[in-house]
Amino acid sequence: NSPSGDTGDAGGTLRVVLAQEPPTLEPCEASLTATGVVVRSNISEPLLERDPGSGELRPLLATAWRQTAPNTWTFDLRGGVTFHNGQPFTAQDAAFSIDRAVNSDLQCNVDGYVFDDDEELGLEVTGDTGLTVHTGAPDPILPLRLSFVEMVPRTTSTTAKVREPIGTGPYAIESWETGVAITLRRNERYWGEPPAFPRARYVFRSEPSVRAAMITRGEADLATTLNPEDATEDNSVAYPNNETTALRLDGREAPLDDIRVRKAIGLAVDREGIVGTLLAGLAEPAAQLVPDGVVGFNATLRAAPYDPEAARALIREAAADGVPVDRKITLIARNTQFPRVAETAEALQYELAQVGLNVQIQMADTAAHLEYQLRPFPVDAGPVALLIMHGNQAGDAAFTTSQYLRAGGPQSTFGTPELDARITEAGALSGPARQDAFAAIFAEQNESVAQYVHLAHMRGLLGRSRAVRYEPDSATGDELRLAAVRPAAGEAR
Amino acid sequence: MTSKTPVPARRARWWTLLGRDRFAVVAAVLLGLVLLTAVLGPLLIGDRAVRQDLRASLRPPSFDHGFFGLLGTDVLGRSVLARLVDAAGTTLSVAVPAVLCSLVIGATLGMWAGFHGGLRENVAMRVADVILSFPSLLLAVVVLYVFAPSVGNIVLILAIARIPVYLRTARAEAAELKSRLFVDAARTFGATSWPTIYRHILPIALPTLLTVATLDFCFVMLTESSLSFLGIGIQPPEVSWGLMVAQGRQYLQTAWWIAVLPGVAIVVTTVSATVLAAWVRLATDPAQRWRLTLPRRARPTTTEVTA
Amino acid sequence: MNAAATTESTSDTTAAVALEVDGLCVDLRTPAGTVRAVDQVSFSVRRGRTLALLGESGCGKSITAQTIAGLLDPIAEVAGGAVRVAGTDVLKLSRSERRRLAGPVLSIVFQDALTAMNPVQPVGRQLGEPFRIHRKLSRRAAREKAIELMETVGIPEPRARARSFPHQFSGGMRQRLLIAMAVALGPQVLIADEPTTALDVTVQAQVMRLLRELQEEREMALVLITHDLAVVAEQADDVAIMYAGNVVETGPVREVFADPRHPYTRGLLDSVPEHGVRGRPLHAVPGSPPELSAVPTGCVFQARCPKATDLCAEQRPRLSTTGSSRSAACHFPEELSHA
Amino acid sequence: MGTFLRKRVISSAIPLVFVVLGVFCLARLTGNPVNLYLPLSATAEQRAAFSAEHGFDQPILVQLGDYLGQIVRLDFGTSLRTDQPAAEMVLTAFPATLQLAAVTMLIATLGAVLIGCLAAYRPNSVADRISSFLSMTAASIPDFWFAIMGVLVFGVSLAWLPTSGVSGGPEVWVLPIATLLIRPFGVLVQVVRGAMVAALSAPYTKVARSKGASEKRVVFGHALRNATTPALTVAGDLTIGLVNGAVVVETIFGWPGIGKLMIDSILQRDFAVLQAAVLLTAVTIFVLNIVIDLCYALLDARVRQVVPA
Amino acid sequence: MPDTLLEVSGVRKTFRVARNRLTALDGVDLRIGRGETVGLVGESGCGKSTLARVLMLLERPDEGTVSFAGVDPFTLRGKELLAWRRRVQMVFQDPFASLNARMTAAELIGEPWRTHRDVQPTAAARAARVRELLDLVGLRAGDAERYPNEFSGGQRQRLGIARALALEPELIICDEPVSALDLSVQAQVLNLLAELQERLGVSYLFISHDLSVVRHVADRVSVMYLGKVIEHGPAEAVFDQPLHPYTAALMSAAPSLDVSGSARPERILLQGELPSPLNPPSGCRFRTRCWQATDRCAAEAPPVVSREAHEGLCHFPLAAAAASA
Ligand SMILES: Nc1ncnc2c1ncn2[C@@H]1O[C@H](COP(=O)(O)OP(=O)(O)OP(=O)(O)O)[C@@H](O)[C@H]1O
Ligand SMILES: Nc1ncnc2c1ncn2[C@@H]1O[C@H](COP(=O)(O)OP(=O)(O)OP(=O)(O)O)[C@@H](O)[C@H]1O
Ligand SMILES: [Mg+2]
Ligand SMILES: [Mg+2]
Ligand code: NI
Repeated sequence: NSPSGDTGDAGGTLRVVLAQEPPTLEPCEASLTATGVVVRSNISEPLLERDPGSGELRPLLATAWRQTAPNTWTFDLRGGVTFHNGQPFTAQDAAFSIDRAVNSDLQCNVDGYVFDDDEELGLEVTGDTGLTVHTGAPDPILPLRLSFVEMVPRTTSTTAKVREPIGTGPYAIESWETGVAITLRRNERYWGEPPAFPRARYVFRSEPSVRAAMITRGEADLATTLNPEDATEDNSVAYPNNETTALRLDGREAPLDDIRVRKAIGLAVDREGIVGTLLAGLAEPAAQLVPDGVVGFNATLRAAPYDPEAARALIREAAADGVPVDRKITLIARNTQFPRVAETAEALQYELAQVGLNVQIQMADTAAHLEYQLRPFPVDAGPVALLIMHGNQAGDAAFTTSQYLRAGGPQSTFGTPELDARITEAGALSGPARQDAFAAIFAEQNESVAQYVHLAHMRGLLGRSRAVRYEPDSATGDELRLAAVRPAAGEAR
Repeated sequence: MTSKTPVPARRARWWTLLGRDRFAVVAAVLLGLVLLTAVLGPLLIGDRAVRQDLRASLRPPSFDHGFFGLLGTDVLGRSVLARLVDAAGTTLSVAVPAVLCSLVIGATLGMWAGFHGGLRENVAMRVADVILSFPSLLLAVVVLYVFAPSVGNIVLILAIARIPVYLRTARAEAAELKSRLFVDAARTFGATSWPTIYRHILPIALPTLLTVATLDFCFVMLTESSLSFLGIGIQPPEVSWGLMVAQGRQYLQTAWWIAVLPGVAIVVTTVSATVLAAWVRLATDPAQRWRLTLPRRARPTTTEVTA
Repeated sequence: MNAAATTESTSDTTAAVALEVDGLCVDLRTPAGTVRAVDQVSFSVRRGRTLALLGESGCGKSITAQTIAGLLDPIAEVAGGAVRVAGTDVLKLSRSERRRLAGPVLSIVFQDALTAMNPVQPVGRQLGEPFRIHRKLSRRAAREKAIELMETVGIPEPRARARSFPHQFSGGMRQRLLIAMAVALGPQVLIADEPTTALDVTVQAQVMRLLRELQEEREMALVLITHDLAVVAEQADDVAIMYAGNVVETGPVREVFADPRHPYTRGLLDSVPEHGVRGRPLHAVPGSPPELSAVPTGCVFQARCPKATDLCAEQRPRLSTTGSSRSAACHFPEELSHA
Repeated sequence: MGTFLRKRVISSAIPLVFVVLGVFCLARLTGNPVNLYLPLSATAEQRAAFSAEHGFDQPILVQLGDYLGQIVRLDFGTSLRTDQPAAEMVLTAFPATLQLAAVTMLIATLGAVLIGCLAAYRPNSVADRISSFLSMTAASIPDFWFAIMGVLVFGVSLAWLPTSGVSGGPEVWVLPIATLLIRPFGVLVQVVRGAMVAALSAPYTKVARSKGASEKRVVFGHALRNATTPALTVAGDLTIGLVNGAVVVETIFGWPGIGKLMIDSILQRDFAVLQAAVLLTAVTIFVLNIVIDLCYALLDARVRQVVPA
Repeated sequence: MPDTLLEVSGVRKTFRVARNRLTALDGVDLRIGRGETVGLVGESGCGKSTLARVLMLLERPDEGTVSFAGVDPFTLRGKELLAWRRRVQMVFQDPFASLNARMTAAELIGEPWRTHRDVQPTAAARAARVRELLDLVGLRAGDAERYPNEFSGGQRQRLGIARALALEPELIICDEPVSALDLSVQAQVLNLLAELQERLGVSYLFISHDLSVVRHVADRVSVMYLGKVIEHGPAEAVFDQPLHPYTAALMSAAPSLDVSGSARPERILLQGELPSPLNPPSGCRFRTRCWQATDRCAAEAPPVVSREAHEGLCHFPLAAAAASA
């Protein structure tokens, strides 16, 4: 007689609870976490995908691809695939989808995030299954970039975003009751292995403890981002989510313009304490902006030790040189960016105060936080230490460095010409050379730039009831593949 | 008052009246304690409210960790006791000025509007309507994002948002009282509007306004806490009870003391304030004061004959 | 209903005492301590007769009336004595038993007509309420009764006005409505506390005529509290004069007015302006009544009495018979009458 | 009555204009939403294009003029976030809030009247003290705290009620309503009690007793009606508070109401939706105020008109 | 005739009631001489209190003029007005409503001094004066700290009188000052008023329905009916030889203390209710209740008839002898 609640009955329906309702299900916005978690690989699919474990690219709607010229890539598409509306999937659709996402004026999130904004791709269709893509400049990672473009039928509007998209994925949209739930139904004509659950239903709860309660109570099977204090072995599972937290120091403003002060901050932070206590062990101290698995990760870098004495010494030294170390530094963090973000900010504030810095916390909402995160930065903000969380979904350090480390990078406050040069250089390389070049860049930032004080490589907590089997991976936060969820052994569904 | 007749004991002293109401005594003592804590507490606790010790995170209340460990620690290993004490000051310094500001502004405007009537009344009431139908959260977000979430700004928002409540109450009272004969009488002595309001309207409207204010005192604390719930309240490392409840809510299952204790502090303070306000209401009303002066034994319960 | 039935059985003796107040004492618990506002008050009214209760303002008339009606403010407490209505001591009755009496047996008209009606109920409803409570009439029937009553007390167009609210009536009309409400069930005893103070003489005459008619019709005993000696003279059969919580003199109006036996009564009668010539100071009793908390042990009037002796200071005079049906609480009643 | 209503409507329409203006300007103060809606790496030209498309680059007065023009045409704009018409989003969300508010206020008022009367009947008695204490405590409990406790206790530990959500039987209403209820209920009990104490010592209750009216009749027949006016004022203010959005409850229980919509719109700088939502709630409050005034008039003939005989 | 202190001529006052206009005062003339007492009688609701309120500047008349010692008080402002306020005071009709329930007797009596600080500048003087005033009206010094609800109706009225005396005015408007008082206190109060008049030359407008009291105190009497003064003249003349049938009815309705019950003249009992001031009868206002009304009374407004200083408004004034018949 257990009340069924919002998530519908358990039999045959996979019940998922999300932290927020997706604003849209538009496939070209799938790189937004809130949208992608429903859309990607469930409703629509890209040509290929990156294996979150190995970092290798795997075929999806394309069976093979190769670089046929420096500026040209060719893809062989899978045949016999149909959209939810019964239309067959052809190279025409693929070309249309790429064109729609990258070249149109829809202002999709992929456009610009994985592609440069002004980049125009030339698309050429050969038969039903052949697609050739021409790029302006040689692009060694074009397939990786294209793994963010979801395939939609030609009939999709190019002028407006769609609310209930049609795709080729294992599930199709059945209904979307605004504010209440999104229901998906199994695509019986799916080309791949059919998913186990005939239905899936997403509901939205922004309070983490309620999400946890729903799992515990058996009202939901999966729940995104739980808080560590609500997590038990029975209701959740941890997974590395590719996110890295760091303090970005605005090196244009005194006293943060002095590298000794920046380095002192690095030494003042008790990463072990923060990771062990605040983040409940669901993280690892970080020494760079990308986690292991991303091309360019430098395995030799070690996080700075917790050494308040050394930090104090550095600050004294700077003060002696006339650096105004007691100027107020604003520590800006974003509400609900990650569990216990407020506490983390408080810990940082306290630890920095301990070494003699004057730090004030300001919690901001996403919009306000973005004002500080993105160029052009607010004027007259004074010295800002911004608590950021960076997730490199693409698996290549190029995305990180161009954004965060270049002197003029959109999310970077300053840099050095040498570093900029090395970033440009590394971007053109491929293979082990690329890996080494980026690894060296991360080492260099820590050594001579120190714009970032890295905190931790984060891990997420996925709420998972005992009724289902599902192993989250580093992509789970962005795409929750329902097809990979199976009923727990012994449970007949 | 101006004229004192040498007849003692006709008017019971207020502490005698207070003494007659056990609940009011308890409430007064509790409120006094809260006030004392807010004023003197910070001297006693030093930096204990902010001193972190990540190794002492989430200790339950116990006698094992000294005075400051009595009520346990929060996730950053800070003493909950010290934080409660520290928060008392912040909480009161938000709630009291906010309530006072809205009370003073709202009541003054309301009495003025109600006393004069006509256009002035209409304008004041429409202003109240505007504020009332305005989402105060939007105001909060704007002020707090545009002007940074300082205690002063929070006070400002809470005060503005609550002005209509007093304005309406005071206006209703004043509109009713202005047609009373004793107000006319005051006019025949030549008293102008403000002295009349001060002498005749205010004393009668005040108990009602005070009751509203104590209810509001609680409302303000809760709103401040809701702002913290939405992340736009008091900013750490400053701490208020509302912020403690808001932050501690996540730990309700694992570390109840973080959220429950400040919640209890809010409840105790507001309940005490209300009990005291009820007492003030009785004690200042000559027609009701007998309820306090009667010997407790024979205190009749209704107006029916007691024989 | 029961009470009404008992009424019938006792009504054969016309001269039966309808209301008897016997040694009534009422205490007030003021902030300064307990004071006695009504002290050993005794009087009685027979059926169909009117007793006027006279006295200095503040001497406890309203409190006595409210005690009889069982509607004292909680600050007051009955300290002793009995109030017998048709033989039963109403002070000893339980609440529900009292409720059964209130209306059909004992009724009261309050001093303050302006606030005594419920401002949010139409008057028809309020007038019909006694019928709804005691006769269990339907709403409709009670309304009809109310309209009849309004007609009796001379409200024009009663059917239309039954729907009006109290504020839509003038002071005189409201007073009449209150009286109508009080006499709705034909009570055996009616207490009227200054029913005409706020009214001008023409309306006062109407009200008084109304009361007299009702009294004749229903053999009602009336306790009339007023300051107006002329009204007393015209209206009442007997009079009881109170001073500082004590009854100082009782007797038939004519006799008392013609030949007062208590110096206070005398003073009161002398104060009537009719006696004086315009411009000449009125004859007033000098001084003021004692404070309730400091009533002297002896005669309550001693401080203002021209004839007070040591005896007056020591001993409180008892209300003792001074004529065929009269009594006065004075040590020297005869002297006064010959003065 | 007709003139009364007409005048009231006209004079209340002016605040409505101010609310619209105020929300518009305040919303713009929170900054250009371009960062939220464009990719992190969007170029300056893209940002400019976005601003131009939504008119954010215009002087605020021009924007305001455009907006007012739109409103007159009953066009409330399109959501930046979902690309849906703002009016549609607001109208879908509003009934959920209204239902919650209506049920809550109904229960709170009835309950408070009952308990307030009982408490006032014997002022300072034990029952009075207990009910006052409980109602005060109820009024000062933080609502989100209460909500989460409710979820944990009744949803998880006892498993009597669903933890959250809107679809399902009547049981999904229990926790949200209970959470919303506590404060209005506590406040109303206090107010009703105070008004009843006053009404029960008014002379007309004495008169009613002199007619032999039972205590029940005195309390409910005479005093209550007179005590309604202050209670109505407060109940009105509380209802207005609920209509303005039960943000906390809607957030915690996933109740798709206007409060959550509003806070999301604020956080997402979704101006069109915010403005439409505020306009709708302001209109509702405006209607509510008039209804309250009418209630006054119905309850108390003196308000309607003063016609001495 | 003493020189004029207050002169009222043609005062009209209407109130808005719903959509109608209620004429409370319809062209009232009145004159009060220095050191004189003018009695004002009339049925309840005829506008006596309204006139008093106009004289106290609590209501502004729609038409007509008020002149106090030659100046129109409605034109005064600021200090001049304040000075004027000192000269004219009022005792209110309703002792329950005219006293603020939250002030003690001493505060109530001393209230005028809070505006007129120069009258009793020191606290000690004020306290002493309060005691004096309490004593004057027959209350005790111990009553100073009591609140109105602890007083009986008559005691409250005395507070009102004491308060009106606090500023030692030249004119006191007494609106039913003694109706709630018992006779002995009434006598005290009336004596007090008379004494003040003698000593200080205070003038009174004395509104009352107790004809015997009016007769005792008034030099001249005005009789009002439905917003109009229908008769005025020296007290003896009006009482003994009324011109207007309404005055005659009023006199006859007054109860008398004469317990012998023999010489009582037949009472003239008026029929019907006071007509509504919202819709007053045409012609003579009294015609609906007058036993000698004719068609003429409905058609024409009655003329002024006078008998020396005694004037009335009636088509068929009563003969001098008719009054005692
Ligand atoms: N609440 C109270 N507190 C203190 N004293 C009171 C209270 N109520 C009445 N008294 C006192 O009790 C005495 C009797 O009052 P009561 O109202 O019976 O007088 P009364 O005879 O009706 O006078 P009046 O003719 O003026 O109405 C008065 O002296 C009054 O001051
Ligand atoms: N503020 C007002 N608004 C409307 N009507 C009023 C107002 N004040 C007085 N009236 C009306 O004016 C008329 C005269 O009232 P007023 O109080 O002057 O009578 P009064 O002669 O003093 O009567 P009473 O002897 O009963 O005191 C009445 O009909 C009354 O209803
Ligand atoms: Mg009395
Ligand atoms: Mg009057
Ligand atoms: Ni005499």
